[in-house]
Amino acid sequence: MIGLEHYLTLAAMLFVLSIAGIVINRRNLILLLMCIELMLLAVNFNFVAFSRYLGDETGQVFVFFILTVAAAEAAIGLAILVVLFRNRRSIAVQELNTLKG
Amino acid sequence: MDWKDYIVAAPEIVLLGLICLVLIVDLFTDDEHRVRTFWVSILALIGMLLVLEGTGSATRAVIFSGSYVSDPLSQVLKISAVIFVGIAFLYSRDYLRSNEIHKGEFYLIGLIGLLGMMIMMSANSMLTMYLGLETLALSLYALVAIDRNSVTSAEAAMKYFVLGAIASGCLLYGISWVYGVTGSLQFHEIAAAIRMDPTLNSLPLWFGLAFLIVGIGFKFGAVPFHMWLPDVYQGARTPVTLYIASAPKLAALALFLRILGDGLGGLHETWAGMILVIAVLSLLVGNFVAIAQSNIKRMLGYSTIAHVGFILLALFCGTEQGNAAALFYTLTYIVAAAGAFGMIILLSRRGYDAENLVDFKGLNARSPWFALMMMFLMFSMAGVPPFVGFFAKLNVISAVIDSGYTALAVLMVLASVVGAYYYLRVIWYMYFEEAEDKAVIQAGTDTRLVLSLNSVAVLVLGIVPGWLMALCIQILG
Amino acid sequence: MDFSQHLLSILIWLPIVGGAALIAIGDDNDAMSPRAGLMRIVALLVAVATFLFSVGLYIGFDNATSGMQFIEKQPWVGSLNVFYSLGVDGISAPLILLTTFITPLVVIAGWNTITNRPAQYFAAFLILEGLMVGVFSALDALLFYVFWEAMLIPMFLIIGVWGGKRRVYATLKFFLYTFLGSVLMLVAFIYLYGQTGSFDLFGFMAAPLTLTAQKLIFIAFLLAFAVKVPMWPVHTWLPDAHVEAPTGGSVILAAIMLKMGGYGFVRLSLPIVPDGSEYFANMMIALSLIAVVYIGFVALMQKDMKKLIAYSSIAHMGFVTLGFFILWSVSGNAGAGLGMTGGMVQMISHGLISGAMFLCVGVLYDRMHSREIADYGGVANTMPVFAAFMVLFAMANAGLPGTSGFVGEFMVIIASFKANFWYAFLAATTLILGAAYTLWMVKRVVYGEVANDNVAELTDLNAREFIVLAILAGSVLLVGLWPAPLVDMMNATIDQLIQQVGQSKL
Amino acid sequence: MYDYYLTIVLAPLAAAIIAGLAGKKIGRAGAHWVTILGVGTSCVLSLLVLRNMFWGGAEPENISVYTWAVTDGLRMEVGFLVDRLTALMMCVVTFVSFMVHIYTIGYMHEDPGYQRFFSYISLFTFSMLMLVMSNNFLQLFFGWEAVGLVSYLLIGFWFKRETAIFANLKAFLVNRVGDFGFILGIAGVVMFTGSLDYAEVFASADRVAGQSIEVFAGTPWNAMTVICILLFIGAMGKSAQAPLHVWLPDSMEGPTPISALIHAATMVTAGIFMVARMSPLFELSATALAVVITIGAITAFFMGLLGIVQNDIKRVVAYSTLSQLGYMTVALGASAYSAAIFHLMTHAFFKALLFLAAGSVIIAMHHEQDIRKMGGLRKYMPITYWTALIGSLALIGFPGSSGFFSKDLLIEAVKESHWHGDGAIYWIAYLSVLLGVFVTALYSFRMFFLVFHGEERMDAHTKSHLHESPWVVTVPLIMLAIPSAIIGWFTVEPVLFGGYFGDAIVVRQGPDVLAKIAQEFWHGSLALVLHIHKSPAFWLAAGGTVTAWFLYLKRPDIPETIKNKLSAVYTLLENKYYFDDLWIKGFAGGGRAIGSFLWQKGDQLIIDDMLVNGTARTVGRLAGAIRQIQTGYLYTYAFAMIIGLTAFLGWLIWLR
Repeated sequence: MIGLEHYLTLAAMLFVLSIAGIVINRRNLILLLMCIELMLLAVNFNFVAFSRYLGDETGQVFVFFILTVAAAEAAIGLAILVVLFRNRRSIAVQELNTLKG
Repeated sequence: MDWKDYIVAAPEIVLLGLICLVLIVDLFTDDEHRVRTFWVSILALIGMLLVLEGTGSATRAVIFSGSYVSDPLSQVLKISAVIFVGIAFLYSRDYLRSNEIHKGEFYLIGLIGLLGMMIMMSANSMLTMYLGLETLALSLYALVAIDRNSVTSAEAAMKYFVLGAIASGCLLYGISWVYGVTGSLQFHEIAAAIRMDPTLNSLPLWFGLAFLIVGIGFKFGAVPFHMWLPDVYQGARTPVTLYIASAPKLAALALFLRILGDGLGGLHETWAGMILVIAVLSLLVGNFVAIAQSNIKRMLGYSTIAHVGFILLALFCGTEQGNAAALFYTLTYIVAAAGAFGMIILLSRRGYDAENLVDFKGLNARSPWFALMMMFLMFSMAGVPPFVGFFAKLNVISAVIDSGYTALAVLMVLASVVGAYYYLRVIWYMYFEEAEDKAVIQAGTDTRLVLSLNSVAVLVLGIVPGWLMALCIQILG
Repeated sequence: MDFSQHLLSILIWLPIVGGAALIAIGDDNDAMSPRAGLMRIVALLVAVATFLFSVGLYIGFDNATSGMQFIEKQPWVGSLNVFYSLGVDGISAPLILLTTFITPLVVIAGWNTITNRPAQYFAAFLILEGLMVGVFSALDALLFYVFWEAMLIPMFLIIGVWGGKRRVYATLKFFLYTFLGSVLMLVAFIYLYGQTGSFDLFGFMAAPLTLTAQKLIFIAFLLAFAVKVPMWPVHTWLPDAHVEAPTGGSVILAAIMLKMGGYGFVRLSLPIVPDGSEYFANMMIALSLIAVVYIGFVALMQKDMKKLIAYSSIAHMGFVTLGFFILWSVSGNAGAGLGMTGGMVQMISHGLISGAMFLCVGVLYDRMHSREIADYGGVANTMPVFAAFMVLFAMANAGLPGTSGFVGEFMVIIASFKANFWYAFLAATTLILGAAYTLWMVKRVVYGEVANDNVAELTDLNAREFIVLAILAGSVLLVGLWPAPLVDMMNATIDQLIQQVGQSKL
Repeated sequence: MYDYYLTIVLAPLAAAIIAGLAGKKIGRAGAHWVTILGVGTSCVLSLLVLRNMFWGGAEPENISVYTWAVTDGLRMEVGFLVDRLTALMMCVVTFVSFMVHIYTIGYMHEDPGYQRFFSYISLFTFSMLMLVMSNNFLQLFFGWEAVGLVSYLLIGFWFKRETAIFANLKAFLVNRVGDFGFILGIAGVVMFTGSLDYAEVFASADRVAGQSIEVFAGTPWNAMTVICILLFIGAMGKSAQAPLHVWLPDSMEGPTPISALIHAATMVTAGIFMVARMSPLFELSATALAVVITIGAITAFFMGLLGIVQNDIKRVVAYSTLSQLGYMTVALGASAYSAAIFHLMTHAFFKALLFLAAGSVIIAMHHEQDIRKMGGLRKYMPITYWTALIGSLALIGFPGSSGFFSKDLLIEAVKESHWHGDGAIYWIAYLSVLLGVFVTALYSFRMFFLVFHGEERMDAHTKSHLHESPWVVTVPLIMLAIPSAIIGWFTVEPVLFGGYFGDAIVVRQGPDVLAKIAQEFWHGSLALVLHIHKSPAFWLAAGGTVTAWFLYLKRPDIPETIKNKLSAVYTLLENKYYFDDLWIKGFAGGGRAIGSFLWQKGDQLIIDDMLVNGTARTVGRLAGAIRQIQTGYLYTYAFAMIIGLTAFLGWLIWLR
């Protein structure tokens, strides 16, 4: 029987995975955006699992909001990405270090 | 759920309407009359002040089935937020115009950000808080990138966006755990749940708490979640930096007070430790690294981190006195910061940002008055009496000592001595050095006036700080 | 209206407002312009007016009472229970008089030697004056601290803007050194506030404190005051600051700012933490004696006149702290009180003498733009009148009886003999060392054949310089020949203070 | 009398101020008239006071002028104590000063600093009077230092001369070494008596003598001994007792009138006066008196020897002054205070006379001071010659001269004073004063013969201008010659044996030697002169004179051979026993070395460079280091956040 803890573990794994992706990936910014999406999904997993477990819908409502916001976030992220690419013809993470120190 | 609720929530609703108005006005104005958008936005902000004044009530009103609260705290925070956004707009106009990035979007997004802040300030549930937070965050990302042709802006925006996303992800993850453990999203219900069942106060909840603190720490820019802050301050165009440096700090304060205060106040001894660590780290890292900076925007970024350290130390006490001290500190710090960035804007002109320390050399010869003003601001930030920054630090230190952490207080004052050095360096450049750039200062009378008022304020507030302190204590008492 | 109700406020705010006015009007960076001239006149008028008011203070002062006089008390910061409360007693009143007396002289001394932004220069000094009076008259710890710190700002600018070559290093060193010293005092104040619920100094004095707390508070105070005095080994900011500061800056620094430290010891350390002070008394005495002997030797070898005088200031201030802290080692008549009085008189007298010495160096510097002893020689040939003043002040600096320099040292030596023969022995070495370094400098600068062409072209004092030096010379001799009026001002307060310090707080 | 005293003190002061501040306006004549008037006035008034004391039998007066300051139960006042001791000193001071003022008109008439000079010497008269008339230690110290100041100014009067300004600095500093002890002594007095007033201090002297002080822990010393020795150190400075004598010979750099007034007649005797004044204290400490007598004896004999090898006319006189001061000190040590004061008085006259005569010679020789370049001046300047002769005779104690009475009885007193025991101290003291007589005669007449007799060794130019000095110079010579010759006759009896000083001087220690002498063989001045052949001193003096005559007139070649034979001794004397080297190379040089060490190593290296700037540097480095963390790479930033997060989690788990 699959219980709450399994869901939570899965969510945790997803979360860690996404963070790992952000930290390890040095090539492509797009990947970062995807990792972020993944992170939000992990959170959604949690919410749904908890709301099911608690038998209370607010958690699921929250998930809807998160999805919406995620969309907006992605939009803005991509917009910034475009601006960045226009200016420097590259979206490599490791070239993104003019500001430092 | 009756119509009165809408009156309580009027500020946000009205602001939304005004934003649409500004949007339309901007839509029908061409570039050379762009200033209309500016004036409309200013009018909108004035309108907001009136609305806030009208709807403000001394009592605490919780509406929308407990997800929205209006109390003196939110009232004060909102009013100040509106004022600071207005100041930011006033400083920015000439700069934007002369740098050909005078777009309506600046004011528009700025107002949307304000909306986000106001929602955060009135949030009474995790959900509302999250929505406000994202509204603010997303508009800030956009603002940073507003100059399409600037490499650094784009880079700053990207970094800000990615890290911000991670932060809000963590926050959400934390929220989900709190929700899971306490079974609620509303702050007072969470608090109640913890009060009812002390067994909740255990690892699962703490697990969520840690993630929450990551999110909050990021919003404040506390070490080690601060890395975005210097880059964004430096990379964004100065008006944007000014905007980011001012009002959002109040939102962050609200975030802290609402979640960790109203919601998880019961876990004080648990989160206090974590807050203490990041606060002390911010204090040290901010002050030390600022010394090594040559770009004044970046330097002020690090100094912000140091100040955040002070604010967090006040909040760390978890006492009313501490919270009041934090509020006072934040308000007065923003006054000084706004003035400082305003000064940078003042010295900048077409195609030239006066963002390096050396640009301040010999300011006393170019304009004794503004050199004096800048000196006020710097001494205030350094916490030298009789400027208000001193009383801000005084409150925090006395709160810390009252909570019995005298050694911590000693550390704080020593750190501020180190900090004094880089503020003094600005004064040294202004007064003791010959000017390298001798251009006359070109700025509108209104900007000069506001800037002077802003700077004199830190002196006046320093000489009569009593009323503001009393206010802070009263609204958090 | 009746001034005496607000006399202290007038003494504080008149110069500050005057200075603010000067800044507000501002000056067209041209020392010769009529506007700059107007500035000078205004500055002088304000300074003199302040002095005249302070004369009122002297007249109205009642030597008989040991308590505070000319008291003013208004609530200031309600939520912290801070009061704007002022008052003077026999310890602070003479120092206030010294302040208001020296400032006009400084204004005159800087009359047309300052060519770069005169209005700001004079404004800085006026504001500084007001703040210093504030420090001496504040009866509320926080008010005291505000004045104490604010004082750094004008001095920071004075050294930095109108100073010499290494002015930036010197002024940063000065600011950070003193800032570091005083922030810990703030912590101590807040701690005491936590204990007593207000910043009232008398509340602090009445508060019972454990020995540990007293020790810690004493150390916090010590850092603040020892840096200001300055005591060995935290004295190294002083020579640099003095050397780089403009003449006026050096004068104020030596004449008044150093006194803040001594004043702090008497007003705060001794009465608030008597047992802590007693615990550290021997250390303080040791440091004072090191200052007298060690610094005396160091001063001997200085090649720069201002540095030499700066070091001699440190040595002389050693007598002040010695006089204060032998309190516990002596008993009976002509003991503690004599030492305390000696210390106070020494502060006043050092204010006059060191100020005069720096003005003398300033006179030479304005003419030759050099402070190096080696660049001079035989000045007496071309500047006889100046030479006369220089020798007089040098003798005063060497503690010759009949000059004010003698009074304090005499009292302190006598008192310290009672404490311990060797205290007096080491203290008395100043008779030899002080004479050695001062007169050796005089020998090399004033006497001898004309050393070089620059010296040959020197012109003697002009009327302005003469007036300033003459006034100082007069006061130095007056205090030296008849210190009674000064001493009588202090007696009552000092007796009461000693008796208060005598009662343990444990 | 109060007004008298005030006038006596203030007249010279007023004169000095006028001549000093208004010197330009009143001109040279104005300057010397006003000062002479001032000093003249106080001279006359002093004589009146003395007459009242002497014949009028006026009682001593103790008057307070004003209160300097009162604090913590210690009254510090300015006041006069005028008793017979004071009165005598006042007369000596004002009279000699008066003479010197007149003399100066002639001696300094070409000098540009004319007014300044008069102002200084009047100021000196004022300070000296403050010293002798004081009724308390504070004012005593004031006068003490004030005369030191004026002496400093006057030695350096010709401030262009490197030697002069070196000498005055040296003089001041060496005196300060003495004052160092002196002020400690005063502090001791206050500690044990709680007062600065003579009367009160003397009143409680016995009580003090009972107490003890532990200068070195565990070794209690008699308080009175400590106090007296400390005070005596002050006297050693002022009265140039070995080893603090080094400043006096150099002080001859000052103009000759000064050497006469300050460095022979008055200031240098302040120490003697002070000890006599403090006799009620010194009498209570045998140890202190033993120290006094020993120091005095050493000075008296060895400084005399140095006089023999000097060739500068003024330095010869200077060393004789040192030696005579030694005599006085010995008398003090033998608690024959009256004898000391009596010798002080006669010495003031004849030594001032000798100096002024020397000055007169120097004028004639166009400021040539080397006696080897003089000779045969007798026929050119008769008045100077005769007065100088009188002075020299008085100095060597020629029967009947003032010096005879004072010195002969002084030696007698030393001989009779056995209370220090008959051990080393006694013999050191007695022999040195006795042999000193021979030495004195030798160097005095060596100088006298070399200057006034024998072949004329000066160059032709000087020779052609040789002539007697003007009257302003010669009159003072004569005026001083008279007392030098005769004053002994009628003052010796009252001063030494008539108990003239009354309570001013107290002798308690053992039998009063002078009283003893008085009853045993005092039969009046004449008798003393007639029985001279009994006194060894006389024969020694005669011997010295003859030796001088033989060596420097009869066989001038012998001194050379002696010099070569005893070259070791000679160099020792030439270098004044290497005392100058001790002070200049030893103490002054050592002090400078310590100073530069402490400054460069202590202040600059350790405190400033290591601690202060070191901290600043460290902060800077730290800033640079931490700065490196901000690499600019997104993943570093993210990583930092994760580190923080994991740290939190780890801490929480540990917390559980």
